[in-house]
Amino acid sequence: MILTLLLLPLLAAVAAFFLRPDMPRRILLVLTAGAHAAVTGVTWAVQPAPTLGGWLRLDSLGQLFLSITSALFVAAAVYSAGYLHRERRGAREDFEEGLLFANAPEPTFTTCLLLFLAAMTLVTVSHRFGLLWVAVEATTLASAPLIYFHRQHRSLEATWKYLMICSVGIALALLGNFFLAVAASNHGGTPIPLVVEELIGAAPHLHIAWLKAAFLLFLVGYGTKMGLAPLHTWLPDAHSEAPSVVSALLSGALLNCAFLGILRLQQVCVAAGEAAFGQELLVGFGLLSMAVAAVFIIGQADYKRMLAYSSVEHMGILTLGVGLGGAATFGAMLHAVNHSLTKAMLFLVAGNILAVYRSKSTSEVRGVLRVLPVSGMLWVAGFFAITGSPPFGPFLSEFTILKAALDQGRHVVAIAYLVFLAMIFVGMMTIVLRMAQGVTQREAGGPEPVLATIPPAALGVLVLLLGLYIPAALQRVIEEAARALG
Amino acid sequence: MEAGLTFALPLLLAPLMLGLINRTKALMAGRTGQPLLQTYHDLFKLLRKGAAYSRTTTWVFRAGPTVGLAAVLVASALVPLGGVPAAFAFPGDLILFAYLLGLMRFFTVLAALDTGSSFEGMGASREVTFSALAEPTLLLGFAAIARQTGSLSLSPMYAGLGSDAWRHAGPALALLAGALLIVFLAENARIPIDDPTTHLELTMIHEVMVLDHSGPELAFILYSSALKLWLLGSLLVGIVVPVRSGIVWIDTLAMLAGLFALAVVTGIVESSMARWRLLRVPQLLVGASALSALALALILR
Amino acid sequence: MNLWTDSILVLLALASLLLLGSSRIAGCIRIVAFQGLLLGLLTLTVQHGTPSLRPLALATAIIALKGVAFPWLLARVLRDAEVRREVDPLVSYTVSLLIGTLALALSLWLSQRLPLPTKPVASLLVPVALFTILAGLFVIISRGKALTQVLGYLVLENGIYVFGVGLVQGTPMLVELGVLLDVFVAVFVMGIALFHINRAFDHIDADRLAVLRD
Amino acid sequence: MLLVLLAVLLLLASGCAALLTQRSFRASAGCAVGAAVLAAVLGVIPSLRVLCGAAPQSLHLPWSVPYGAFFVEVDALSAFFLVPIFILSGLAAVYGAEYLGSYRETRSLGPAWFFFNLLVASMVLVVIARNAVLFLVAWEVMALASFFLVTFEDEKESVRDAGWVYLVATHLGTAFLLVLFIVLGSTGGSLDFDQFRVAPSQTGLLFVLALVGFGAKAGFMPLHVWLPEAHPAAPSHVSAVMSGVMIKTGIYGLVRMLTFLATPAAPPPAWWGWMLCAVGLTSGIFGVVFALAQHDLKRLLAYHSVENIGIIALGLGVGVLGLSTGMPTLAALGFAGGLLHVLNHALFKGLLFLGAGAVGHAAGTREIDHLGGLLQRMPWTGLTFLIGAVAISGLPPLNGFVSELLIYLGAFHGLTSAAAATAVPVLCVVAGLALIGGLAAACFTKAFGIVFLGEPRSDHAAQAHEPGLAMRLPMLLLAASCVLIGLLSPLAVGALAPVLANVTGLSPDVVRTHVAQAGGVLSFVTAGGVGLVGLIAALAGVRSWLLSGRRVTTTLTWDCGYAQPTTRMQYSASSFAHPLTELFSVLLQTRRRGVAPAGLFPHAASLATETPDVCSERLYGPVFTTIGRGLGRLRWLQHGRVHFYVLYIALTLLVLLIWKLG
Repeated sequence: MILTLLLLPLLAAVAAFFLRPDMPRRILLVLTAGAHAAVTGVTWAVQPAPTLGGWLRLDSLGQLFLSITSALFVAAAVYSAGYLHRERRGAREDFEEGLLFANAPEPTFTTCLLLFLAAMTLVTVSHRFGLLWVAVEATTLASAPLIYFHRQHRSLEATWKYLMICSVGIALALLGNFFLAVAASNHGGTPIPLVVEELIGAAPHLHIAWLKAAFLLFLVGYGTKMGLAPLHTWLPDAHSEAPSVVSALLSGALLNCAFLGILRLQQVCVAAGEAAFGQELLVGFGLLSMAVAAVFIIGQADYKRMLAYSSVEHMGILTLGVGLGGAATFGAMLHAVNHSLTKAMLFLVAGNILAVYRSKSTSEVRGVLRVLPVSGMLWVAGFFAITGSPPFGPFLSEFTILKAALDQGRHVVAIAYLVFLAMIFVGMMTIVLRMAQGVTQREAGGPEPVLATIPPAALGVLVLLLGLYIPAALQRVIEEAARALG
Repeated sequence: MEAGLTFALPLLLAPLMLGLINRTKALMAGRTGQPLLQTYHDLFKLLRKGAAYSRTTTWVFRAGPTVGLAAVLVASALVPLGGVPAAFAFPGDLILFAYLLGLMRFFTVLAALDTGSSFEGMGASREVTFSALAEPTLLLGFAAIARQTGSLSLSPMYAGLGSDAWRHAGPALALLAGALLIVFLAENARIPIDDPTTHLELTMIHEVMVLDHSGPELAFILYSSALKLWLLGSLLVGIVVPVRSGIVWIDTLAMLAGLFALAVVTGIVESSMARWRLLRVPQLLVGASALSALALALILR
Repeated sequence: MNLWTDSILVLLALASLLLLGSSRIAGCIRIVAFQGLLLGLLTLTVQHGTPSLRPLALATAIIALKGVAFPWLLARVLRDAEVRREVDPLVSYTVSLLIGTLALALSLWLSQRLPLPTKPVASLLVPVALFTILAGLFVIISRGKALTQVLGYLVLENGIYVFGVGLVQGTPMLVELGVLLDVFVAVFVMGIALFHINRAFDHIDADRLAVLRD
Repeated sequence: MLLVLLAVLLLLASGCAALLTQRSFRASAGCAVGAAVLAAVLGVIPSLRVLCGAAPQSLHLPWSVPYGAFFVEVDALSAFFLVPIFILSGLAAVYGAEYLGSYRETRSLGPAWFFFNLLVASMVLVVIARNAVLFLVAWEVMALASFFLVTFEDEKESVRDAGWVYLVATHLGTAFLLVLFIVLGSTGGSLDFDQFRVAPSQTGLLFVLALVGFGAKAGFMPLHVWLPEAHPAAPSHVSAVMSGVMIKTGIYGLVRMLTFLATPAAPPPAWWGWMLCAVGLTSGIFGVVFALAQHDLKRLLAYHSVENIGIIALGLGVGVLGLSTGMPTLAALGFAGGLLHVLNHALFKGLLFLGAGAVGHAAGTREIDHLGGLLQRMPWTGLTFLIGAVAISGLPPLNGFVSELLIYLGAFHGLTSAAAATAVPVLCVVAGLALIGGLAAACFTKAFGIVFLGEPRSDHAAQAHEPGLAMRLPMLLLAASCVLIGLLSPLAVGALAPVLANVTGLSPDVVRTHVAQAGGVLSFVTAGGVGLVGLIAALAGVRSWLLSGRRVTTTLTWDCGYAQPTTRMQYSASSFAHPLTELFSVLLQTRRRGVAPAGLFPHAASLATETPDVCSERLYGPVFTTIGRGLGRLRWLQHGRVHFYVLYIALTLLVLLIWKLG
């Protein structure tokens, strides 16, 4: 079943590359997404068997992230079907520099999209560290052309930075893998295979100093990809310049996958009795990321960048939660779900706004609620959700993390956490509400396209429901995942 | 019996105090002056007259004097005459008393504003200003007496202010009397805060507010201000005259003597000093509340 | 064998130092190619025991990629974008060399801090690997041209490789090939990006790509 | 219990229905208002039954969110807050049906109704919730719903700014509540209210957290800054609900926390009482002084909300002092006064806001200095506004006086029978209440006198007209209830007995005896009130008998010999309040702009004054700007040079390696 999950998007990618007419390709895209989601849904019912000698298996942690990815991809696929349909062919004027530019050929876009899905699926299911690394690097390479879909200067610059910074980071992660291998070399005996379960089983025999070093490299390497401050620098550029649907996937799915890389090693550290080592680092990076996000969100001039920085903030919250451990880990895993859904929704809505206003500047967009009633409503709702206001999902997860921090007596951490959350709330509120409310010259341009409003609306409904009720199955999976992380 | 007495006496004798004051001023000025009962005469004359109303005014203007008189009448049922208890006495009646005067003021001011005349507006504005400052003084004074006598009702409070109270807390009571004297002068629109004799100068406070009233309503206003004078006066005299013999007629006579003396004093004050600049009046009132606060401090100690 | 290994390692370190000091981009490309070659040889020399087919295949693959393919690709990009040398680098070459020596010291210290559980094939292995990594990072940081940055990335990769090849035995073929493939695609994509940059901006100065900020 | 929940469901459902039927003004307004009224009826019945002594009912259902449980209960305290919530929001909805009609052309009103019913439902949930998560969810939903109602006219810049301030204030307040509840629940291990266990070492911290967190909602000085912005911005029926009952949920929270933190077994330290008294005095005096300086009728009323919240805080402070010194009389009277004032303020402030809305609706402006003479044009609105004004000034025989009297009694009691240490704060309470009362009277003579009396100062005011029945009826009902509670005060206080037992933790019969004493006093007051009314009637009769058959002429106002009096010559609100605002000019920092008349024959002269809130001007504004500037200095971190980005990575790596392995 795992192989199905992997091969489905791969084959579809190949097909999409050679499929010339547009309409079938878009249908193929949506169908693949649907099928992938369906198979993922089946895995909730029946636990899939490990394959490739335990290299590929689906534990609850992987299942959580896989489900997030798959769900987001469905929304993204439906959205991009409409999006590609609306995108004008041929050269057109870039609204910031006024230069002419064209889009990348659509088959390439669709292919890369599907490859991206395949790579992310591989990340979630691979328990062999080397394979995990290959998969993460693959996500980078598959997503780079997506960012450069609009072939204009800024997106090219963003792509370059994305490639350069992430490659360096991932290279360090590779070094980390080698360190891990040294740590597992088992004092001259037969080396322990670098599979999560094997390592956990043989944890006492690991070489601690090298394990720690490996963790540091994983943290820096995958942390770069994940967007932890101060390694987050590529993130705002890529998210702001990529097409909104790609930004949604990057922020909602890719960052989680990178986080998974760190979590896998954290599992091993926990088994080796070195949980504290990683945790204090994670807390530090979490708070730092929130602080940096706060600095750049307040007075941000570009609303897509604002969303990107908010992703930095929420990655910080995730790491903070895992770093605190205990109940906070549960909160962090729950928050991963909430954040992905909410942020994807916000990026898709941002795409709708961008399509009408043709400007990413927060000062030029006014009165969205009047011009785009549905998108405007979703925009405001998404803002309240992402800043952790009830009755939306993120409130519960952030509340859980705060409670854990206070119950553990980490008062400084808790206060810093609250202060940053408050600063970010004020910063985002100032921007989002100014955009949503007020009056503008442009008149309401008829009904909004269905394919552009249904996916974000669906995500929004999910977020709302998660704020009011957490299904038992999800609860169970999250609890197991949290238990795996100690 | 005595309850009825304390209620009936002001109704009968209050206008007499105004007469006394005027007479004193006249004598001080070397004139013969109007007869003592002039106020009664004015009242009856006004009650027999018709009335003239401004087109601007509404029922609020007509209601003002009525409500004012009603309020002060109810208030007069709460005030003891020194040791002689009031018609009604219950814990907290002092607050009801203060707020009844407030109600009277509220409607007088509204009636004044109803005319739309800028004179009356000016008077109203000054009235609310000064009374807002006088109110804390009055209540702090009450608080001091309450603390001294351990009671929350005017009648027992004043019954407790015998000569021994003076022996224990003489200085405090003296300060209090001073504060209440200022309140008395301010609330009754006497010099040095206000000048009741002239109606037209823009410097006036109380008198200018009733410019447009006429006939029976003016009578109501005149009568209620006389009653107010009596009531506040008896609160002041009740402190100064510590006669608590327990024999009703002795106490009553002592109080009456005190009240008339107060009237004479007021007359002397009015004819011997000039009205203060309006800007200094607030200072005087705040000073008064400082006095009563000081008195309280002495008693609390 | 050990002598060979040591000498190769020394050559690798020297190559990195040379890279820090050289301004002509074509020269840099050649140095990186040379490093790739050395890397291939290293994979052979570190194998103790019977020479099997696997390291041979790996060595050929490495040499083919790092020694031939990448340099050729980058050379082409270089030809398209008429740039010869690295004008005004952010850090002058003498300072670069100084920092290089510091990096060498640092990597020696680090290798002291990290005692290997098993005796390595060559004592120089860890410090040289770390030094090459640091050198690569430094090139990325201190050179203005995007092309040079790609070179730096390659050197970084090489350093990591030295480490892997030297210390990690029994890595499954699949993983190694996957790694190689990824690196290949990475450089390939970078090459394409460079090509586009050159066409869009008429320059490949990474430090002039600074529109996106805040 | 079930009835209350039914009411909540009804409100939510009707809200959604209103949203769905927003195409038609009638349909959406119809179902929203109908549901609000029906819910009010449904909800008031059980609340009253609990207040009359029925046993409190509770419901505990599992709820699948972390630490959550659907645990609700209607006890006396909740019921006491439920009554005004239901009544006022029901009436406000009826009023809104006509009030919002003027917007039907320009926009769809579905959202307005949706959020209104959502607001009511969430307020009910806040009051009955017994689980922290449920409470917080309801609390934030309440904040969001009211935010959207405040920004109803978001095309106005001022309204958007008001919404901004409101949202920031309420959100920051909630942050404190999060900590408060988590700390409360940490010992007991559950976030259900009945599981809260307080470690003695924490009570002080918890009290401060509650004071700040709930004070931000209630509008304690200096956390009140959102009030004078948000209330004028919102539509009037919303301002009535917000000012009447929503800010009271803050008081409810504070009192509810006191039931956990302060029990006769573990009496609160005296400084809590001092603190509450201090807060009350500041809020009361600042509030009324700023109200005096306002020109906008609704802004003036908003500042009076601050003042009345201050009075409530004074009552609570006296009560807490009573608990801490073990003087049940003091506690009973203080809490009784404070809580009764909650109810009274809900009634008369709701009434006044509705009246202000009617005025703005009819005259097209809320600028007091542009109004005047409205009593002749809108007699009903005028009468009800006058009743509200008398009530809020705390004058007998209306309800405002009753609650203030109770607080006074408590204070005087403490004064006569307590040690000097306790006597000092209650003394401040007495003096403060007196000053507040005087100033409030001044402010409302200004408000009513300038708006409704005299001659119209503008054409708008001259063309004003009485609103329709849907707007008049709620005002009349509220006015009637003000009079009734004033005259039937003993009954009202009797109903407080279970609430007081609930709050003070004293034994019910102790409470009952004190309530009985208070009732005795109040029966005298009632007698006085009835006597007063009777006397007024009698005197009115006498007056008309005297005037009958006599000559009654109507003329111009006596104008001191001016040839042509114009309405511009009337005393304006600003000049009326000027002596007092001069006295407090240090506090007010009023800005003056204008041209003074000059020369022998002065021509045009002008004067414009504005009194911005001193806290937001001097305290919050600077703080926010400083933070913003400070953060702006850090933005160079993201300068766009990829080299340095890689440098960040390298440095992070080296620092970590050296730190962790060195």
